Order: sequence, then structure tokens, then C-alpha cells
Amino acid sequence: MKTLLDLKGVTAFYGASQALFGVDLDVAEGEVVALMGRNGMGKTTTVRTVSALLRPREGAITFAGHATRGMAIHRVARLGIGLVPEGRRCFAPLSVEENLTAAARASDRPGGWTQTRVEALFPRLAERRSQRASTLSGGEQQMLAIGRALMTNPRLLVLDEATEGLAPVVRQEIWAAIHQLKGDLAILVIDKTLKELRQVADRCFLIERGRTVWTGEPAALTPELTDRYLGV
Amino acid sequence: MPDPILKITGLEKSFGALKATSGVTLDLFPGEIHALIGPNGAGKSTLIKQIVGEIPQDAGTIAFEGQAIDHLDAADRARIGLARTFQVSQIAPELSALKNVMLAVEARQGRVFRFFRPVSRDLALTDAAMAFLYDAGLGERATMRAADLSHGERRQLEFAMALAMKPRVFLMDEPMAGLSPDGSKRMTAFLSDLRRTAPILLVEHDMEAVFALADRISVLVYGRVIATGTVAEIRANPDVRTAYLGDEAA
Amino acid sequence: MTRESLLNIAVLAGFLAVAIIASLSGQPYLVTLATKAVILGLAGVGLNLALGYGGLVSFGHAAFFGIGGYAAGILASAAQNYEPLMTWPMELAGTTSMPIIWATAVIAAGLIALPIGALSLRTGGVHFIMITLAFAQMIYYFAISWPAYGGEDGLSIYVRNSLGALDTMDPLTFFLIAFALLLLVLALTFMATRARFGLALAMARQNPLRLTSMGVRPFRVRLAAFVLSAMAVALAGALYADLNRFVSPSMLSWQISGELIVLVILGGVGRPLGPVIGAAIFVLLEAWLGHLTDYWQLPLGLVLLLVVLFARGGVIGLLTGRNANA
Amino acid sequence: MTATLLIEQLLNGLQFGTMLFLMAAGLTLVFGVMGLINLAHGSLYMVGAFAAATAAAATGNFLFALVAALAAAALAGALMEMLVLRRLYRRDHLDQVLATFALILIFSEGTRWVFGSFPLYLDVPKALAGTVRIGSLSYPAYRLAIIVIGVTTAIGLWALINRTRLGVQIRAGEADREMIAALGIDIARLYTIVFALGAALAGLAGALIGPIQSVQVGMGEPVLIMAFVVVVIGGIGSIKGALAGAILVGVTDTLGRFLLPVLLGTVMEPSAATAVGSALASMSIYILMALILVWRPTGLMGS
Amino acid sequence: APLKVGFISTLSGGGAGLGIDARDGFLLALKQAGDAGSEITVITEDDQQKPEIGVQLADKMIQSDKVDILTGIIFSNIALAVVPAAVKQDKFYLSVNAGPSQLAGKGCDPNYFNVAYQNDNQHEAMGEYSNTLGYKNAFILAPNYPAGKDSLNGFKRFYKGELAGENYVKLGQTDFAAEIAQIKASGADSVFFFLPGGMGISFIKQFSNAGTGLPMMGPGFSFDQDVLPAVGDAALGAHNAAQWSPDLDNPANKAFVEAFEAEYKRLPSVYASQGYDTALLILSAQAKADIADHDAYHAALKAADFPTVRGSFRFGNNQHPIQNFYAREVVKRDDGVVTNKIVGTAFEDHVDAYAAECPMK
Ligand SMILES: Nc1ncnc2c1ncn2[C@@H]1O[C@H](COP(=O)(O)OP(=O)(O)OP(=O)(O)O)[C@@H](O)[C@H]1O
Ligand SMILES: Nc1ncnc2c1ncn2[C@@H]1O[C@H](COP(=O)(O)OP(=O)(O)OP(=O)(O)O)[C@@H](O)[C@H]1O
Ligand SMILES: CC(C)C[C@H](N)C(=O)O
Ligand SMILES: [Mg+2]
Ligand SMILES: [Mg+2]
Repeated sequence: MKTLLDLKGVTAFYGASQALFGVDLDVAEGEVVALMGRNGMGKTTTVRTVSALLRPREGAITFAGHATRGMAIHRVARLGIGLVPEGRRCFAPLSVEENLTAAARASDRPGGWTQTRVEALFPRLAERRSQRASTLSGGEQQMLAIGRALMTNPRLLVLDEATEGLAPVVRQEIWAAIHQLKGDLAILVIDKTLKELRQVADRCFLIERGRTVWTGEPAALTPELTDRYLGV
Repeated sequence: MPDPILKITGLEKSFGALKATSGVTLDLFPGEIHALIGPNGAGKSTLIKQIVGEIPQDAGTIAFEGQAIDHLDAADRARIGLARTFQVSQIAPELSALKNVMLAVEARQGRVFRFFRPVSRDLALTDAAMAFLYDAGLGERATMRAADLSHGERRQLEFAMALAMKPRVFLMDEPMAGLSPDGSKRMTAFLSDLRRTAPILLVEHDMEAVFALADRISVLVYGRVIATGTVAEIRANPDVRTAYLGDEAA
Repeated sequence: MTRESLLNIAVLAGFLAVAIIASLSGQPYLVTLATKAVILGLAGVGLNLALGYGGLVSFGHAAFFGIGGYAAGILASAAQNYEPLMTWPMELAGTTSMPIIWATAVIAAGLIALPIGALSLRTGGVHFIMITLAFAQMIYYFAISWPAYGGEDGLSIYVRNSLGALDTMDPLTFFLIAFALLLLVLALTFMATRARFGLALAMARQNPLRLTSMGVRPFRVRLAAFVLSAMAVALAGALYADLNRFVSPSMLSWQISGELIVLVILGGVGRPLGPVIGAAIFVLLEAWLGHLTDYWQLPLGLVLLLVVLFARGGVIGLLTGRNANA
Repeated sequence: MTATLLIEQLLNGLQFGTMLFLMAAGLTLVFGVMGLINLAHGSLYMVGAFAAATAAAATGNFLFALVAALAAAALAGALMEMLVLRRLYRRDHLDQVLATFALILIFSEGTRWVFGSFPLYLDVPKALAGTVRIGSLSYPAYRLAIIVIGVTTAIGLWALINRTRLGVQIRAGEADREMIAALGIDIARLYTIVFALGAALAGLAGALIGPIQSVQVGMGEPVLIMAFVVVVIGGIGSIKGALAGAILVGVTDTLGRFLLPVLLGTVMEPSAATAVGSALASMSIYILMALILVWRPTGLMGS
Repeated sequence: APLKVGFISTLSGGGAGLGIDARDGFLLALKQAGDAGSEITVITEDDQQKPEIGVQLADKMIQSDKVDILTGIIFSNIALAVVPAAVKQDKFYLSVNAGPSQLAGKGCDPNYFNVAYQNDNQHEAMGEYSNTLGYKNAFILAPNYPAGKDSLNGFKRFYKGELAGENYVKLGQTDFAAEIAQIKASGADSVFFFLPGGMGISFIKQFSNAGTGLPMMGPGFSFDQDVLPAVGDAALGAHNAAQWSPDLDNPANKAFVEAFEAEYKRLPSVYASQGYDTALLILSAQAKADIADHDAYHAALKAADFPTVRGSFRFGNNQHPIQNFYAREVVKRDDGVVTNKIVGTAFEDHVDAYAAECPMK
């Protein structure tokens, strides 16, 4: 399979403090990759460098054949990265519908995402169409954030704790959605529920203190590994 | 049976046509963890906001230790002993984690208008705050600016501040959210003991934690309590399974 | 000791040195300039308490500056003309004693700041900026059209007010008086911002919701900061009136509010000595550039612009880096 | 007092209000939508007026003058945004205050340097000179034209912000700039456009006001303060609010100047009434603003 | 003997035009004086139209620059802040423009000379001349500040008709629609207004647009060379009163106007003429006395022995001018320049209303 995203030896800093010490990560077209690690180990930071929200200090990031270092945020996004950020970050004063419209970008491939299709995936959003995002419940906001990322018709969907705060049924819906999307687009997912990650991921990356420490298929994730790197 | 420390009767709140809470009646007894679960948008956070006085209810009454507290504002309610954690961390980003917690200690003591003695030399304050940070698992990060903490670390800070208030009742809005699996495990153990200090009304979507912790569970759907009972009862309740749990009841 | 505290000490010592050397070498005007910078710096320190530490961007502090000025002007001119200040309900005479004038200025400003603050604090953010402006403008127009104290023409004091046996007309003496007050107010604000109150104020600025949930009403904390800040600014106003031996409504104008804000930002918001450095730079630039060209505000604007673009955290930020006060 | 006089004064208030609206609209856009406090908005108004006066002097054509004003102000705005303000979005509001204060100094003194210290001349276009009869009232045609232009602009702008995708993206950018960029939208360019648009509106206001007021250095700041009052009364970021606020301020100010002395005249002697009345009138819009904000802390249509 | 003059004036911001004209007139006279002029060092500073800054600059000039004479202030509120302290320190203050009543009456001082006028004069002169024009029902208008009140009082002191209305506007106001509507409705036969600078420009344009056809009048300030180029034809026909006019027929004035136009490429304003006369006054004193001898210098100033562009000029007991006031009309010259033309004399050798209160002889 063709590599879509590739990170090699990425280091990154917040001001003077280093958060990433050498992350290697790659995602192939249509593949689901799970990024795992304890709190504060650098998962979000990694994802931020992928989206160019944070500039890596060293290392190389390529997406769909383009080196993204130094590119403007919006250009990187237009290469086909749809970000569902940690903490949702819906546009608070805008309505649900406007949140989706703001992100909409026509697809270069057939069967692109539209508001109708997003609302079919999350019927709750249709009910709340003209409500301000700031007054949505936490779960509703999460659905909106995913819908919004899909509206950009990405080749890679990045989900940073996308099931946080969701009711079990909805979480199952989202996992179901991820299963559905799988193959259609590549997905990089960060989540705390190992059970689900194991089912959906093609490969897993473990990171600790800003370094990739292990890569492999979920089946190879031994209890020793999870105990050592995830504490369970 | 002892008297409930918190008793909510017939609480109503509408946003326009939407009934966020509708005739909610609920109580919390000393020493217990009462979990509140329900689908997203069911009104759980809204209920907590009403209990702490952040949004006024349309009807119904809230009693704390047998006294109606409806006339008290949010700050008053905090002072009589209602402590809350927020679903989205609320911290002072430019202060260190330690100072965030020190303020909670200071506020509990009710001594805010002190203009002369520097807080950093107030060992009673710093030591107490430090202890709460360690309880929350954040001791090593005490001097970091809160803004520089990772998401999960902020959740821990949020929790440390609630502890520092030494409240009579905890109202926790999804304390597990954002914690990694090991963090959740530690938190579960911690809460399990904490209930002896003060009872907890726990809103949580992490069913593993809820089933492990809750003495009682109430299920809120579309602003109504559709069931209250023990873990076993709720797990077996078919309505709850379809509305909320799905196949996680198993 | 941090770089910032070293710098702070250097700045204060520098002020003192400049004034004394200028005075000894027969350059009284330089002493006057230094005094002006000290007084504006004092006003800035007061404003900084609300603006920097409390996050309350008041665009109306000229009101308190002017109230301080008018307290000095009215008391002094009544005393100089041997007219009673008021005859009803009791007879009150004017005075030229600085301490009484200072106390009057500070108390008057505090009393006026209380209702203004209480009403303004119902709003926040930009609305707060504008409502404070509104109150200041009301006072400004009142002063212009109220004939009793000179209206737009203002009020002259002629001779500086007195402090014990000191010769206040001597530039250096007056400088030292202002400087001593600056040190006092600096010390007080420094302590307050490091004490429990300062912590609560920081939280009120950064996360009022959290402060409320801890059982403290942000409103009260902010109001206290606003009133204290107004009082310090009024003290500066009273000194400024004495420096110029003159007060007029222009002390109450929105331009003054704006300049005070600019001083604070220029030096460094939320830094104890930021406003003092800002005032020194502003006064120096004004005096120096004014000599060079009629269009001196053009280079002044450019300098200010360069400072914002390239010095985060004002001039202090440029010299010492990020605020370490986490 | 006759009904005609009252109607005329209401029209005057409306005209003053629509003029303020043009200023306030640009401010509220930049302010509410981009989250930027732009004190130099008054300078753009001045730029518009000077450009119009220069163009009119050169060509004698008012339409050409208007176009020149729009172009000059938009250009000045775009440059201001690209060279200075762009670097300040992520910063504290206070840095923006200092930077735009500096820009006022630069623009004012720059203009004085180029055009001298004396006011310039700009006349009402021939077609709009004179008065129009409305019933028993004859009213300056030019002022009526300002009302029409103001209201039309208000509607157009409202539609742009609330009814177009561009508007949605702009507002999204205000809520979370980084996030909108992460969705692939070139927020920097978008902001330059918005800023230039706001600047052009200020320039338009300056050009329109040129024929009836003094075209001089420093003309922008008093209007700027009034425009801020309007923006805040109306609710930040709301075009509808800006229009409502502008008309409210315009009418209050005009009627206050006219009615307060008369009203006070019934309880005190005439010369005192005139003086006290006009003092109160000067304060009236600030009193209005304070009352509104105490009653509705985020303004009439703010959220 | 060498002399140091401190010239504090408004040189930046909206009011800069007036200060710049006064300064340019002042410097022109010194330049023309050749050697006598080069003996005089002039230090100019910008008061930014703020009284406090004026005071600070005066302190600087007295303490550091050690000037002998201060002058240059345009606005009365600044003069009131600066002058009393300066004259107490035994410096001469020569006013190029501001003439507040406080300094003409009880507050007069031997070290204070006003070379322009007392503030009320132009208003009084217009009040007087309005009777000649036959106005019977004037509407009068000024900003709500002390100088505005003095203005209307000065006008009323000599005007004999009825008042259709009296209105104070906000200082700095630029939209006068409300006032104009009131004037229209008042049945006035004329309107008198004191609105300096930008306020006047705005009023004149708006008033002429309103199409009332009522005649306008005012003090010279409302219709001077800082205003007229900006209002174009709107002011044509308006009457105003001043102690000087560019067409005033005397050789000194002809030379002045010509030289000023040649030097600065614009017509001089009344402020320029006042600045020019002030410099001439200093030059005349220089010729007679040494500044080191304060009394002799005072006598030389008091003598006012200089070729004024006003035709005749002398100081009264309060050291304010006793001079003629002319009625002027705004006209368009053949070359299209809008300017003032003398159409009559309002007062001859007018003494201001406060002179009697001044204890000086
Ligand atoms: N804005 C910031 N400034 C400084 N340091 C930061 C900032 N954001 C994160 N960090 C630090 O960088 C490290 C990695 O943080 P990151 O957010 O990537 O962790 P994470 O793996 O996503 O954790 P979590 O599961 O808690 O979200 C942490 O130690 C954190 O304290
Ligand atoms: N201010 C408001 N105006 C309008 N609707 C609101 C407002 N606040 C909340 N709501 C709506 O009320 C409902 C209840 O919201 P609430 O936040 O209480 O849900 P929740 O049970 O906490 O959900 P979650 O588990 O997802 O956090 C939601 O549908 C939400 O959209
Ligand atoms: C220019 C003039 C209108 C100045 C006036 N004499 C004043 O005192 O303000
Ligand atoms: Mg993370
Ligand atoms: Mg919730």
C-alpha cells in the first residue's frame, strides 16, 4: 500500500521545553493507525505537527508526497488532512449548520461528504441544525467536530480523543462509523479505549516521552507492552 | 437510613422549546457515590449547573442538609460545601498548577482580601496545595504553567482544585474524560476512597468506572430520570440498554 | 535575584541619579521632566493594578487622574483666595497642605470609583472599556461646562502646595516627594499582587467561572482592584496638578486615559515597574523628538510601533524575557 | 415647537446615525469578527476624506472622488493589516491598542506632512446640492442621500456576513483562528479582505462627510469614539446592532441638543437652561451607553 | 543686545494651522529685519493644544533655555495656565492671540502685553456692526466653554436687536443639523456664530446647504484664512469683524501680505498678522532698550512704537490694544481666491470692557 503520511525523527518544542524527542510514524492510504501512550506523552503534539499547527524542530514530515515543513496550515489541510482536535474546538458562536458550511470543501473524488451525508451519519446534528455550537451538549459537539472534519473531504482523518465524553451507545456509533470509513480514507486515531482500538486499527504506535517506542499490529500488543507503556 | 445531604425535587429547566431537565428528583446520601448517566445532551451537565447555582432553575427546589438553597448564588453554594469539577477544565492558564490549587485552599479559608503577606511564603497554603496536587497525581508538575499541561494533566489539576475545597459534596462532571487508561484506573481507586470524605454525584460516560464505583445509578434521558437503582438493576434495565448502554451492559 | 528585579532596581536608581545630577548641574528642567515621568509612572502603576493584574482595561482612568488634580486645584485655590470651600452644611476651608490634599484626592476618587466600578463591572471585555470611557466622558463634559471651577479654562494654583517645611517649589524637592510616593505605591501594589488578593485577582482575570465555583465572587475582587487602582491614579493626579500648578478638564479627557494605557503597555503590562519605564520612555521621546521636527509624532508613532511588533511584553519584556510570575 | 421641526430633527438624527453606522460597521466587522481593536479606524476615515478632496480638486467629479476614497482607504487598510496587524492577532488586545494608537500618530502626522496643517475643501456634488421638499419640510438632498447610502450598505453588509459562506468562514475564524486554518481555509487572506472592506467603509464615510464637515487632520478621532459607542451599544460584531445603535445614538444626540434646553427652560431661567441643557446634551450619548450597558451588559444585540 | 524668545504654540494636531500661521508671521518679521532680527534667538515648542504641556514648556524655557520673553500661545485656556506663572517670574509675556478677560481686568500684569486683542473685541465689533447691517432678530451660537460664553456676551453688549435664539453647542461638535433646524424654525433674520477652526468649517458648509438664505456673521476667527479655503463659496457674503484684514490699506500691510504670500505661498491669516506685529513690537523695543534693564524694556514695549500692519496701534492701561475694528465681508477675488474685504469700520480706537478693572495706570 502507498504511504500517505510519513514522520521521521520529528522533534518539537513548546517554547524552551521539548515535547517530542523523535517520533516516527507512518500511515498508508486507507489504513487505520492507532497512536497510543499515557497522558502527556506527546500524542497530541505529534498530531499538531502533522497538521502544521506546531512546527517541528527537526525531522521530516511528508503527506501525499509533499514535504509539509514550512507550509502554511491551510495548505497542509488542503492536501487532505481532516483534523478532529482534542477538546472539539467547534466554532462556538456559529450554528451547527454554519460550522459544517465553514469547513465544506468539494471533493476531488466521487461520493464526497456533504451536509446531508454528515447528518445521516449523526442524525442528532440534523435535529440541532440551527442551534449555536456553544450550547450543544458535549457529545453533540464531538459529533459536530467529526462531521466538520469530514466536510473537508479528507484523505486522512485525524481523531484526537474523538470519543471522549460520549455515551456508550454513541461511542459505539462512532466506532461503527470509523469501521465504515475505513478503507475509504486513512485514519489516525488516538483514544483511550484499547478494546475498540484493537478492533479497528491495522497498526499501533506506542509513544512514551515524545518517542516512538513500539510499532506493530494490535495482535502483537502484549500485556507486558500495555502494562509498561499504558499502565494497564 | 440517614437523611440525604443533597435533595433535589422536581427540578425544571427549559431552553426555549427544549426541556433540558424535566421534573428531576434525586438525592445523595452521606458516604455514597451516586452516578448519573444518560445519553449526550440528556441534561446531566445542566443539572449540575443548576445544583451549583450557575443557571437558575425554572421550577423545583434544591435542599442541602435539609435547607433549601435556591436563594443562594453560585459563590455562596460553593462556600457551604458544594464543589464541582467541570466537564471542560477550568483553570487559570497563566498561573502555575500549584497556585491554581493554592487559590482553592485560600478560597476555602475565606481569606481572600489579604493584601500584604506574599502567598509564596505562606507555608500553610503551599504545603496544603502541594498535598492535593500529589493526591491528583500531578505533584511533579506543580511549578508548570497550567497552560503548558497536557489535556489529561489539566483534568488532574481540575480534580486537585475540587479536592482542595474540602467540600461536603462533590459534583463531578466526567472526571475520567481525557485520562489515559492508567489514569482512569488510578482515579477509580481514588474516588472509591473519597466517598468516605464526602459523597459524590458522579456524571460519567466511562461505564467501567461507573460500574466499579457507583452505589446507586440514576439514568437521565431527555431531561427525565427514567430509572434509579443499583448497578445490577440498571445493567439489567432494557430501557437503559437501548437508550444508553448499548452492548456495554454486558 | 531575577533579571527583572535587577532591572527594576536599576531603573529606580537611574531616576534618582538623573534627578540629582541634573539638579546639581543646573538643569532644573530635566528634573521637571523626571518628575513628570515619575508622576505619570505612578498613575501607570495604579492603572496597571486594574489593567495588568485585573485584566480590567479601563479607558476612563483619566476621570480619576482629573479628580485627583481637581482635588488639589480646588482645595488650593480656595485656600489661596481665602474663600471657604463650602458653607453648607458646614463651613469647610481650603488647604495647601499636601497630605490633606492627597488624602482628599484618594478618598474622593475611591468614592467615585466605587459606583462607577460597580456599574461597569456588570459588563466585561470591550464593553467594559467603553463603559468606563462613558463615565469619564460624562465627568469631562461636566467639568468643561461647569463654570464654578474655571470650566475649560481650568484652575491655577500659582504656588505649589506645601509639605511641612519643605520648599516644594524647588524642583529636586518636589521630585523627591513624588518619587517617595511612587516607591510607596509600588511597594503596596507589589505586595498586594503577591498576596492572597493578587492570586484571587489573577484567577478573576483568567477564569472567573472557576473563581466563583470556589466560593469567591469575582465581582468583589475586581471592584477592589478597580477602586484601589483609581485611588493610586488620583494621587498621581494631585501631584500632576502640583507639578503644573494648574488643572483643567484636559486632565479628564479620553486622550489622557489613552496615554496612560499606552504607557503601561509600552513598559510592560502586569510588570511592577512596566508603567514607570513606559512613562520614562514616553516623556523622553516627547521631549526629544519635539525638538527635532514639527512632525515629531510621526517618529514617535514609529517607535511605538516597533516596540509592539518586536518587543513582547513591552520594553521590560524585551529586556528580561517572559513574565516569570506563574 | 412644530411637528415639522420635530420631523426634521428626527431626520437629522437618522442622517447622523447612518453616517455613524458607516464608521461603526467597519469597526464592528474588524472588532467583532476579527477580534481586533482598531483605534486607527478613524485614520482610515480621514484617509477617505483626504483622498476624496484631492480627487475632487483634480477632477471636479464627486463620483470619482468617492471611488478614490474607497480605493485609498481600502488600500491603506490592506497595507495596515498586512504589515502590522497581521502580526498581532494572537497577541493580547492591549498590544493591538498600542499598535493602532501608534498608527494614528503615523497617519495623522503623515497626512499633515503631505497636505499641510490647513483643512481641505470638498463640496457637495451639483446633483445633490439644494434641498428636497417633503410635505412642508425642505431638507438637504445630500443628507437624504447619506441616509439612503447608509441603509443600503447596512443591508448589503448584513447579507454578506450572515448569508454567505465567506461570512460564515469569517465568523468561524473569529471563534478559532487556528482551527479554521486547520480546515484548509486561508484565514490570512480572508482577514485582509475583511479589513480592507471595513477600511473602505470608513473611507466612504469620510468621503461622504467631507462635503459637509471639515476635512482636516484629527477629524477621525472624535468620530471614532462615537463609532465605538455605537458598536458597543449595538452589540459587538452585530451589523444589525450597529445600525440600531447608530440610529439610537444619532437621534439621542440630535434630540438631546434640541430638546434638553427647551425642557429645562420650563424649570429654570432661559440662559441657565441653555447652558445646563447643552452640557447635558454633550453627555447624553454617554449616559445612554451607560444605561444600556447596565441594563444589557453585552449591548442591544450582543450575545 | 541679544535676546532669547520662547515661542510656545500649537503646532501639531487639529489646531496646528493657527499656531503655524502665528509662528510664520513672527519669523517672517524677524527675517525681514536682517541683522536686528538675527540678534534674536527664537525657540519654538509645540504645546499640543494641552495646557499642562504649555506649562511644562514654559518651565523649560524659563529654567533651561533662560528665555527673556515668552509668546506664541493661541488658545486662552493654555494662556491662562502659562501666563500668570511666567509673569510672576519676571518674564515678559506678549500674546500673539489669546486674550482672556481674566488677564485684561483684575489679573492684568505689567509683564503681560497683549498684541492681538481682548477676546471679546471681535464679537463686540460684530455686535456693533450688526446694527449697521440692520439685523433685528439674530440667532446666536457658540461652544459651551468660557470663551464661547464671553463671545455671546460680547456680541450682546453692542447688539441692539432682539434675539431669535441663543444656543451653546458641544466643544468640538461638527454636525450642526439640529441647530440649523432650530435656526430655520426660529424666524431669525441672521445668524451670529463663534465657531473656530473645523467647527466653523462644518457649520458654514452645512448652513449654506440647508438653503435658508439667512445672512451669516461672526467674529473674524469664524471666517479667517484657515477656514475660507476649506468652505469655498459657502461663506461668500458673510460679515465678520476683526482688527485686521489682508486688504487693509496701509503700506506696512501691503508689504506684509506680499512678503507672506511670496514666502509661504498662501494668504496670511489674522493670526499671521498678529505674529508679525508681535515680532515688530519686540524689534522696536530691542532698538530702544536692553532686556537687562527690565524697566526700560517695559517702557519700550509699552510705547508700541512699531509700524503695525493694522494702521494704528497703542496699548491701553491694561496693556491691551486700543485699535480699530473693521467690518469685513467674505468675497472672491478675481483669481478665485476667497478672502475678506473691508466694508466698514465697527469701532475706532476701541477699548476693551475690562480695562477699567485693571489697577494699572
Ligand atoms: N502549549 C504547551 N506549552 C508547553 N508545554 C506543553 C504544551 N502543550 C503540551 N505541553 C507538554 O507537552 C507534553 C506532551 O503533551 P501532549 O498534549 O502532546 O500529550 P498527550 O499525549 O496528548 O496527552 P493527553 O493524553 O493528556 O492529551 C506534556 O508534557 C505537556 O505538559
Ligand atoms: N444555553 C443553552 N441554550 C440552549 N440549549 C442548551 C443550552 N445549554 C444546554 N442546552 C441543551 O440542553 C441539552 C442538555 O445539555 P447538557 O450539557 O446538560 O447535556 P449532558 O447531559 O451534559 O450531555 P453530555 O453527556 O454530552 O455532556 C443539550 O441538548 C444542549 O444542547
Ligand atoms: C483661535 C481663537 C478662537 C482662540 C480663542 N481666543 C481662544 O481662546 O480659545
Ligand atoms: Mg492529548
Ligand atoms: Mg455534559
